[in-house]
Amino acid sequence: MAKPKIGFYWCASCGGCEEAVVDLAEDILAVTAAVDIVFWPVAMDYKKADVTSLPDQALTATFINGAIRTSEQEEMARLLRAKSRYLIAFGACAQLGGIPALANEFSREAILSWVYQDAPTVVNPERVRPAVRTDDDGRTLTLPEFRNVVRTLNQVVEVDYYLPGCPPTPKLIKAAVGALLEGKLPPRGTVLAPDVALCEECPRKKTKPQDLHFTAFKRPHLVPLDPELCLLAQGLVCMGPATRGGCGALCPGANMPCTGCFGPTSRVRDQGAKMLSSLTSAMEAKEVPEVEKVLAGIPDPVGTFYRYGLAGSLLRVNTTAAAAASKEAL
Amino acid sequence: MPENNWQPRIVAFFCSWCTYTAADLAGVSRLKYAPNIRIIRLMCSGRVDPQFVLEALARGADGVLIGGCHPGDCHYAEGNFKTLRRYQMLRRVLGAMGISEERIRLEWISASEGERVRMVINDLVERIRILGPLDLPGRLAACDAELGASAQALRLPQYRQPAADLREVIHG
Amino acid sequence: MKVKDDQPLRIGFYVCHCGHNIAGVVDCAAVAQYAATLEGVVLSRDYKYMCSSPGQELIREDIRDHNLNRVVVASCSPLLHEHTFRTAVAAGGLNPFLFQMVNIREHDAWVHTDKAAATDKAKALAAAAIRRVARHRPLETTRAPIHPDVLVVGGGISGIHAALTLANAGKKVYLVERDPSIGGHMAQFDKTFPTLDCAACILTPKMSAVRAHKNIVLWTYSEVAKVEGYVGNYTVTVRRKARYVQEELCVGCQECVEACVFKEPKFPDRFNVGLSRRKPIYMPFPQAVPQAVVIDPERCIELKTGKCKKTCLEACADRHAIDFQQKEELVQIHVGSMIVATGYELFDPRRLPHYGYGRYPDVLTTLECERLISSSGPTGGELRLHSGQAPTAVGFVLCAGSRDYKTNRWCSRTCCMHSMKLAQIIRERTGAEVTLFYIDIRAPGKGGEEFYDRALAQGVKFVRGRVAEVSDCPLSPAEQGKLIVRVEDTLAGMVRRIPLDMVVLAVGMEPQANAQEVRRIMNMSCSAEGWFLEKHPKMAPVSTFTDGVFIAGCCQGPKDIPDSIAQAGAAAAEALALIDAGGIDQEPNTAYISEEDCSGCKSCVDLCPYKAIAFDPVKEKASINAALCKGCGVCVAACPSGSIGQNLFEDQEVFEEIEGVLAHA
Amino acid sequence: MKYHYFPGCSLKGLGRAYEESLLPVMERLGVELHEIEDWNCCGATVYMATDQGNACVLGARNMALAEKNGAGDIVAPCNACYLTLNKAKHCLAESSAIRRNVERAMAEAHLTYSGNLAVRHPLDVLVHDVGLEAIRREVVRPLTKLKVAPYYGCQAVRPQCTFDDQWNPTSMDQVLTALGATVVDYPLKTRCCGGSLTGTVPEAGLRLTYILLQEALRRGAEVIATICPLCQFNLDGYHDQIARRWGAVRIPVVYLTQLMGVAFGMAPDALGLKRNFLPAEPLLAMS
Repeated sequence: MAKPKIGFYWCASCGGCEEAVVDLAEDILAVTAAVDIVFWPVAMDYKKADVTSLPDQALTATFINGAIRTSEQEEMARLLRAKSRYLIAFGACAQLGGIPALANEFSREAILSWVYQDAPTVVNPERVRPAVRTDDDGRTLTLPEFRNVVRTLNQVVEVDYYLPGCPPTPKLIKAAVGALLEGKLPPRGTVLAPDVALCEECPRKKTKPQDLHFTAFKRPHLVPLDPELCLLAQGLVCMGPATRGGCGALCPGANMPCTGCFGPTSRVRDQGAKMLSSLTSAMEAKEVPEVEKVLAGIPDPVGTFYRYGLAGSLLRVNTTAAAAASKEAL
Repeated sequence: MPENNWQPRIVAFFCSWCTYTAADLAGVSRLKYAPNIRIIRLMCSGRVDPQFVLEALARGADGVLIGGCHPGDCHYAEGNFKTLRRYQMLRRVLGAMGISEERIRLEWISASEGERVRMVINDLVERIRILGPLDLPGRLAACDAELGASAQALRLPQYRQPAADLREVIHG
Repeated sequence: MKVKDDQPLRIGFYVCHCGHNIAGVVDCAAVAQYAATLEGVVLSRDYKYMCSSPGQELIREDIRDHNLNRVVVASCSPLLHEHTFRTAVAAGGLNPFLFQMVNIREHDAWVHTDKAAATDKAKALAAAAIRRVARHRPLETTRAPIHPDVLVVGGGISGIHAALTLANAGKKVYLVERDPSIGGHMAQFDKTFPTLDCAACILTPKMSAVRAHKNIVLWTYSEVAKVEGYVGNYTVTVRRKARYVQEELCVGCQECVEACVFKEPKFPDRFNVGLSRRKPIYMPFPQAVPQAVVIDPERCIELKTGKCKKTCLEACADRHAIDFQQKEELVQIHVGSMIVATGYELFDPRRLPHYGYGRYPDVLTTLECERLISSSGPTGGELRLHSGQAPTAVGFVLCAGSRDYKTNRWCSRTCCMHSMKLAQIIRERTGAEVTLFYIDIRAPGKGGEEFYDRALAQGVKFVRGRVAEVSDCPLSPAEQGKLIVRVEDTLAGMVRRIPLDMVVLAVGMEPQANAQEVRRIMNMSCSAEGWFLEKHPKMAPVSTFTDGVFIAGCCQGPKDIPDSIAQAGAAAAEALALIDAGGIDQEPNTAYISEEDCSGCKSCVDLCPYKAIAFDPVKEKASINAALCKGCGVCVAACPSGSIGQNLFEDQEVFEEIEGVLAHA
Repeated sequence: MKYHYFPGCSLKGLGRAYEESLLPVMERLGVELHEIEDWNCCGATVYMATDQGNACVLGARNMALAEKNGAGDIVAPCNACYLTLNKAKHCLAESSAIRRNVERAMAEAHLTYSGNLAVRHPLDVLVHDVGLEAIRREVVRPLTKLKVAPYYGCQAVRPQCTFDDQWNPTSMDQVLTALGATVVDYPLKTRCCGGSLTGTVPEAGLRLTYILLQEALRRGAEVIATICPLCQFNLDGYHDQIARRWGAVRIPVVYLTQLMGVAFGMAPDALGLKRNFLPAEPLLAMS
């Protein structure tokens, strides 16, 4: 019978997730042997028509990576949803919002005025801005709408499975595709990674003391790091305890603290709040001034605790940004 | 802010040993305070998970009040110190997310300070009334209006998935 | 929505009128109607008195008739009647923890005036409880065993009576007293009101009974340093200060005091409130128990410099009771419950400079006056001015420092009777003119008014007005060399200047200076003024919020001797009830770690003040010992991967409450 | 040590001697007093009692003027000014209505009141900032045989006292001992001097003044030291009327700063001692 058709698409993403698929190296041959890749615009010259022409549910599975920022990405997400039996959010951006979602700390207007006017390297005296429709002597050029906020895939369409990671590791991808082919898939909505925190598989696990008390927080680039000792014990903010395992602790293995790209375990609603709670509970300081002094070691709490998860967090967006957006919407 | 009949809604997490008892004492003493507060009882202020505060705000609360025993009085020795540290960091996250730090408040109120419960609640309701509604659900809905008809409701990650079958799927 | 054991959810919801308390402000019927519309509610009633037996009976029958699997009662504070309703739910055959209370009295009806808002709030709180109870799971209480021994802290009359009551019931009692002898303030009194019988006559028999009782371990000159553990299983560390005298060997002959190098007593005697002197080695007071001397390390030359002839050693040659090598020692004991009876302190009238205490030697406190008229006092019971003569006119200034927002707001209940007692004794013995300056004479209860009449009959004068000033600035020859009291006589309607020889300040009671420290050691809380806080002022005056710790006597608030003894007996009875019950039901709110979810990140291990969380290095997983866990929930909130749950306070249950509270308007 | 100096009307009129002795003494002790430029009357307790809202405007203006030219506490020697300025500060901190009223008034005067300057009494400055040691060093002619009764009056210590014990203040006693004088134990040191009663209900006001003078004499004091122009005037100005009613109680009443000036070796005329009704110089020249 015909090989199952699968598709890849990328929205607000850096292309790293596509890289991860290519990183399957020779294993990709096994994948191509088993399936027909009918839509992969970043790798080959596929056109939107190749998908619209397909009947609904024709694609067995589509892997969408990248968050949703523009109207075009929304449209493609809805299109691929209609055409696929399984829609899989591939990577941290699609699952949680990823690095692009950090933009949700700022209003749409603040972002546009910085990029097109205020940034030091920008010379734009006439304050020209990209427009959705531009008429250029008889031709009309259109651009997709730049949405108020960055959204996760499941804030736009129904998502069946999530492949976490920035990017997801080849091992995870292989396992997911394997499960897909064998039809042995867990219930819809599952995150295809172990539901236990990273510490379980971290090589430095044994060196973490049981009575760790933080007297200061340090930045990774300012401290000579001991390759064996647990990074938290060295005063770094390592998100390992609040992040799913499954990546084989690549970052701690490379002498860098985990930054939480695999997202929270299923029992946690807000990864940032949980890590913040665990970290500050183990601090030594008792009086407010001392506490403030120690917390100053984490200059950007949102960037640290919500590096990948801002769009999927409970607050989702800066309230003033949301207010500005709603004003415009009125 | 237009003085419509908007009433601020404040969620309070009170520790059972001190602040909840003080609130009971305020009741027994018939002290009057604004009805805008909804008290949730926990065994210690140390049980207040920052997620609870964010959840309350995300669900439409205009302010959150955490009540605990005075430092050194905690029935469990140090629960309130952990609360203090979490609170100081959480305030900074809220500030960065555009939520005024006056909307959430940590107060030490012992079992005998019924009067203080009244004073703190009235003061907080008055300050929130001046700040105006936070109304996160409303703001996010307005923000999502651009999605048109298919605007998704607030997506909550799913819970308690059966991990077992997942394990052999991944590790094969 | 399905319940865990996947029967359909069948919630019974009850709104209590509490007579008029709730129904007066909250529209109970409307709340019941609203609740009926919520998911899972199959029965919704409002009833006049839920906590009454018919109310509880109603729950029992409804569970049976409507086969409810959840119950929610909206009434008063769970701290008051949660236990009552859980028992009712259990009586209906349902697990008592499939139940949730809603506080719409103390937190709603009693504190709000706007009826509509109060009813709305009641609906919101009801919605929260109904969504929460859906998530509840059946739980079992565990019984902690109770160690039969009891610790009594404080050897005043309350401590003595409590210790004797427990010892007579066959329990082993440790009585720890800070001073070298038991007896407390009562030992310093000459007579006691209203019967005027001699304090020593009724106190010393009890003190010697304590000494002689085989079940009582008496540790004087000792303090409680540390308390660990929980109800039924306390480990107490007691610091025994060095007395430098072997209690068992000393028979109290006091020859060593005679032989001491200090020929004359030089140091202020605390028992006589500084009115007399004592030597470095001294007997606390004649009827002291234990009847043994004590050496004051700050005053004794041998202990300070090591260069003394030690004549006291020779005097005690045959018994060798004196031992300069004695050291302070820390002793650990195990008890199941503790009674705190640490008593009170007198208000220091120096805080009222306009009464001239400390400036004029003939301005005394009631306790100093008590010592002067006591036969064992510094003047052998003769009331003398500092000049040596007998006073002809004595004045008592009542409410000195009391009922005054600048110093102590409360009334100490005993100073009026105490002053009238002293006035009658002075009138009898010296015939001096006695005037009492009062705001209100408070002589309540048995024999109180009669005592006041006796004072009047004996010619004690009463002037109604708070004394403004005591000074020695005369304005007429009659006032020369006298203490002039300026007072507004409110009944006569004029300001009067009354010359007197002696002025006695009826000072009130205050919490002990170290009350905050003792409170922290015993894990209790204090009232705003600093008295130890009882669980409930009316219904549980001798128990505290900490199970197994009881309080008695003036440490809980000012009271007279009969009330102190009554409370001591009550505290002993409650301790006995605890011991004889053999165990105490522990609230099942302990935390637990799900092994498969735990990543072994150890973030929780050191957060627990009770060391209940252990880390297994082999399995590399953390686990919680339910016996040690107190249920504070700090680790649950801190677990970064959400792998620690807490019975009765699960994350899901609290999230439901948050949603419920905000779902409604 | 730089301070803003708010003299108040009395120190330019009835109590000129207080200023004439205060300035040289403070200068000798290295204390710089910069008089607030264009200061206005503080309204005293009378205005504060009748119309608190507007009375605070007077006080606020003075403090705003001081704030305009730099930091530093305000020294208000006259007890009434000291009390009224502090009361204005208190009202402005407590009541938003009064604050709005003052802000409107300040705007018209192109001034801003922030209330961050402390209003202090010279006695407080002498004891806590200058220090007894520095005072003792300046003494040239110690007042050894002079028996002085310290009299604080009421407004410096009531309704609240920030720099001393309210019931039994001792700061002036310490300064007098530093000057070498023997301080008489005087329990009436904070008793009312009659205040404005001497003008309105003389028999009551003068009775209070008589009690103070008579008790000081009885306790062997040769001179009464005071720190308030109204107290000085009441105690010094009515000797003949008191003598007619209750008998003469002739004891001179001087300012503490005048005694300090004498002890520092300054000429009595320069200290305004001539302005006393009951001459005090023979007493001071003698010691």
